[in-house]
Amino acid sequence: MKRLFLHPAAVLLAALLAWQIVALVKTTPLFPGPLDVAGALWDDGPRLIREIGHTLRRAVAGFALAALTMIPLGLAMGRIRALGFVGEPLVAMLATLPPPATVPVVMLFAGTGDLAKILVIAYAAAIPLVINAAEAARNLHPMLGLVGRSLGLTRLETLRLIALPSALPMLAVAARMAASAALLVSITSEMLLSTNGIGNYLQREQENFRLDAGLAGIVLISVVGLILNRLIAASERRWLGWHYQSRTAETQA
Amino acid sequence: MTALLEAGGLAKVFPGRPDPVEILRDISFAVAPEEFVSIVGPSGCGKTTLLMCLAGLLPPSSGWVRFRGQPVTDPPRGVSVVFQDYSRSLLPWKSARENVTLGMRRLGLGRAAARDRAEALLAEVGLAGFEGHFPWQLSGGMQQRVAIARALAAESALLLLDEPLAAVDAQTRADLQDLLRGLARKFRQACLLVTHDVDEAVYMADRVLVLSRRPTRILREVPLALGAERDQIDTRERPDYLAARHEILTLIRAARPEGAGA
Amino acid sequence: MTALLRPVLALGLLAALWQAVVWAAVVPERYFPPIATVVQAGMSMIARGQMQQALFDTGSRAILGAIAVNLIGIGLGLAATGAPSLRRILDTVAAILQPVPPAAVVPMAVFALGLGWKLYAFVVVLVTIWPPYLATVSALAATNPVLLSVGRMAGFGPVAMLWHIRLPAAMPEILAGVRYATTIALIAVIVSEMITGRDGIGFLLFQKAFAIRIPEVFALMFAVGLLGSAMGLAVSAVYRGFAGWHLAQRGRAA
Amino acid sequence: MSTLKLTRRRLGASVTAAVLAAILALPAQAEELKKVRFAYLLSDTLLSVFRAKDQGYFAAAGLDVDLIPVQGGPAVIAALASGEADIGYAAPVPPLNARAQGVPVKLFLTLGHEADPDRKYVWLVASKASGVSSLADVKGKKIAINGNGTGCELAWRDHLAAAGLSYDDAEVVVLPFPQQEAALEQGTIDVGCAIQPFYASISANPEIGAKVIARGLLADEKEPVISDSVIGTDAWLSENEDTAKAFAHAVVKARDELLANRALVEEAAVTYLDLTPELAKTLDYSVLKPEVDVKPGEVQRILDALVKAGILKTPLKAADVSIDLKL
Repeated sequence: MKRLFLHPAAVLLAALLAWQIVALVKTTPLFPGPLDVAGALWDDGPRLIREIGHTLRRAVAGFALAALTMIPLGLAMGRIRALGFVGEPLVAMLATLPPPATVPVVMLFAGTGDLAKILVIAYAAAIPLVINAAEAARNLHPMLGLVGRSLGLTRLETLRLIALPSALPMLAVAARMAASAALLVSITSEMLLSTNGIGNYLQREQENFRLDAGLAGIVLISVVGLILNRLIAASERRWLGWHYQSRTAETQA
Repeated sequence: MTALLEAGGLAKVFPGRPDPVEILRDISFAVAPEEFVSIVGPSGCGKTTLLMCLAGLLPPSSGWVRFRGQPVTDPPRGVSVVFQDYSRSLLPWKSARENVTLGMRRLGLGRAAARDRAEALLAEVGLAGFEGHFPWQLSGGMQQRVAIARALAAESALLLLDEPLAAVDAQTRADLQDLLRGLARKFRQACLLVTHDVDEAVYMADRVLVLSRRPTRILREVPLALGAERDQIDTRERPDYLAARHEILTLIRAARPEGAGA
Repeated sequence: MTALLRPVLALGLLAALWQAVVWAAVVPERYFPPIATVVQAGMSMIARGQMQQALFDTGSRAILGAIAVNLIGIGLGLAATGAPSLRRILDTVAAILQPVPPAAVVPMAVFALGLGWKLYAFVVVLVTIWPPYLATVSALAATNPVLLSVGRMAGFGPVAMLWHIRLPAAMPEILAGVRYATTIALIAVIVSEMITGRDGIGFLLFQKAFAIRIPEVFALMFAVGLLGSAMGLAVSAVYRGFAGWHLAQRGRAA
Repeated sequence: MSTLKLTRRRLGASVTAAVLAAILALPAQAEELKKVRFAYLLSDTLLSVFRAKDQGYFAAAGLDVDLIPVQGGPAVIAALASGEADIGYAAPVPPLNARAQGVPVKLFLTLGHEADPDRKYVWLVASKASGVSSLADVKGKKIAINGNGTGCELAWRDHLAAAGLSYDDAEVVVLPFPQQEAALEQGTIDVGCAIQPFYASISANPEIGAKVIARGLLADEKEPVISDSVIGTDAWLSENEDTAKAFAHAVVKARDELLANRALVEEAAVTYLDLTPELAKTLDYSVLKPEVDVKPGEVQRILDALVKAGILKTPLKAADVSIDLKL
């Protein structure tokens, strides 16, 4: 009984019910209830799907750009002392700059089109990737480095064959953070300068005081984020099975 | 003489995919007070699992374990374990002294008394002067000495030793073997030593249990009468030592998974 | 000493990179001014007392917010570890809220919460609470099983186990979450100030942009970087206090 | 011993009295000045409000005006709707839009009117490089607005419609005012929507070679059109009409002083808006109409334009969305 009562779905349902009741009492368009939101979701459905397509396309592009450049850079920072010495505080400093604040600067170089947004997204995704890649490379067990040397691997081969795979679990964590950052910033950048995308939709509906539609957009973002998260978790299980299995094996031993 | 530790019909099956994995099957034996028993078996035969069941750290699938006549469900007072993976069994955020004090929690000593006792024990295992060091500042052999001191700290009647010397060099290993035996005798403790090293099993023990391969059973019990005092050179040359060693090695070779040479 | 040297070095490098971009003349200097002009703008803001005041306002909000939210996040993580049903609920809430950008929620939050400290607190909590919470939950769940066995042999109950074994072992990972959260707490405060602030760096960024004082906007951005670095150093000090063993252990291993 | 006790008791009594006096004094002071929370977005037309506060004109009128800066017109409405502010300042479009969506706010003052030919607050400016020289050339070009549901959107829609084009013929980019100049210079956008002080800055930029293709909120401004608005919630306005009037009088007083003395305007722009003295020189601080109360006819013109532009879906009546204070 208690179990059922505390089930997340039950809690969620209760929250929705409470929300609907408050909305019914308040009777102002500034406090739409779940039914209003569902209505807006239904009305704007096709448009929302189209808009989120733009958002995802740019998020994926920005994420890919960041992953391709920042993982090697981070690993190098972790392995090459001098590079880490200067690189790390630089990254730490850049990390405190909110991605939205970089928009005006990026705009100067890349305009207001897709490229600008993708660059801002890549910047946001880059931070966790480069930090974790450096950390993972530094935490590489000294034994593994020695193994590489004893096998006569070059520095690059050690990086590729030993450092990269052993850094994977930590990179997976970073990828998860970077992916949600990419989605987040993709939407934010659309709110700041865009002609399409779910962020633009949100901005427009909120500025026109259609709060139910705004919330519908947020619900959609939530769902997409959730699906993305599950997809990443599933691929982690698929590709990093060895890591989790060795963990469970330890627990059983 | 009443047994200190008794196991009856002990079995352990892990739920696995696709099929459950049967590790232990019907293991029964007893350890008397102050007795030193070694357990050897082919690699991967579930020695560690057996020890965890005996220590109350892992519930058996069936069968029972009794310590001083009481059923073991949780780690009982009076039993200490020296874990195989010493580098990970020490708390890295605590000094050697604090790690040893951890073993005394059940004794209810005051802070100062616990501290004194921990330092005495560390001196006993040859670590005087290293009390304030952190585990990662010590060599492998020294870390294992800290772990041994921690197990001794509980003043237990029974010490469960899980391949405690597997990862130290030969000289350290010989030293620690003598140290362990000496301390066990000094503190009148019973010991159950799990090892894959037949020489070590015979050299240390009053009795050796030889395990089969998985699902593990006890193949044979080999009693020894090598005397209370052991010597790394003399004991290892005694005919009864060599005979026991030969018998056990033969059994284990036959029990190897490949069955090579059988 | 090196702890201070490194950010300074990084700042120098950043300035050099900046100046290189200026010299490359990709963008008119008017919009991307030389580093000397930015420094000058920053100095003049210091002379007018604007910079210090803004740094103090934003910094105190961010630090206070970061401390509060990290404590709440770790507390929730501990509670969720103790009560699996709470954890399921919190994880669901986290999964729902995490993908939503604060910028999307803030306009609506203003309707519900107004413009005062409640809005600030809401934005900071919304974006900052999950890293320490998730780090705490995952780190506590992943304690090395050997250490757990050691604790059980020492006769630890659940509370003692948490206090003596699981929490210390989890500290490095928790503090990594804290570090991340502290950075984004600063970002959250600045974003809130940009939307509805009457003081602080966020407001000043907005005001300076309106007054077309571009070098001062960039000087403020550099100031944000410095403030963030300072907060990072503070977290590092906390890290050394609570998980210094981990750093030392790693230092030896590396 | 007893003297000590006595002293202590006396001390306690006097402290209690002091605390009580302080507590009693607090509401007394609050009663003296009526608290008015004013949410605004930065604009040069607000110099009068800043000055009225600084010079103590509000206090003299019995008001304690709290100035709350907010980013964007919709945020001003949000501040009012949430009860966080009593009155607010924005372009007329956001409050009217909000009213249409059921948010109970009304216009009750305006600080600026536009009219043909010269008095304008909004400019649509093309860069030379874009090749755009008239509204007709905008088709397929990138045009900027500072936000949805703003004066800029109305201006674009109305001017394009007057030129026989539709809003969708151009590619609309949302870009805050401060970013538009660089975007024009670099060719990121073809035509911007500017207000002061950005318009002055853009006009003075030789790299852009600015070409004004349209001016004013509406294409037809033979009759004066309100270009901004001071708004309040229905609830606040129904109970505080006198306060609203007192506020208006204080603002007018400050504004008259500014209008009479150019040096004062530039000084205020530097002080309150943080403009550089050079930029402050470019400021045009003149008014078309000395009155600040809103007339139904003026509001109706905007309302009709909003419906025509498609921003408002249903027609609204001026009487429902504004109050004429008849100052």
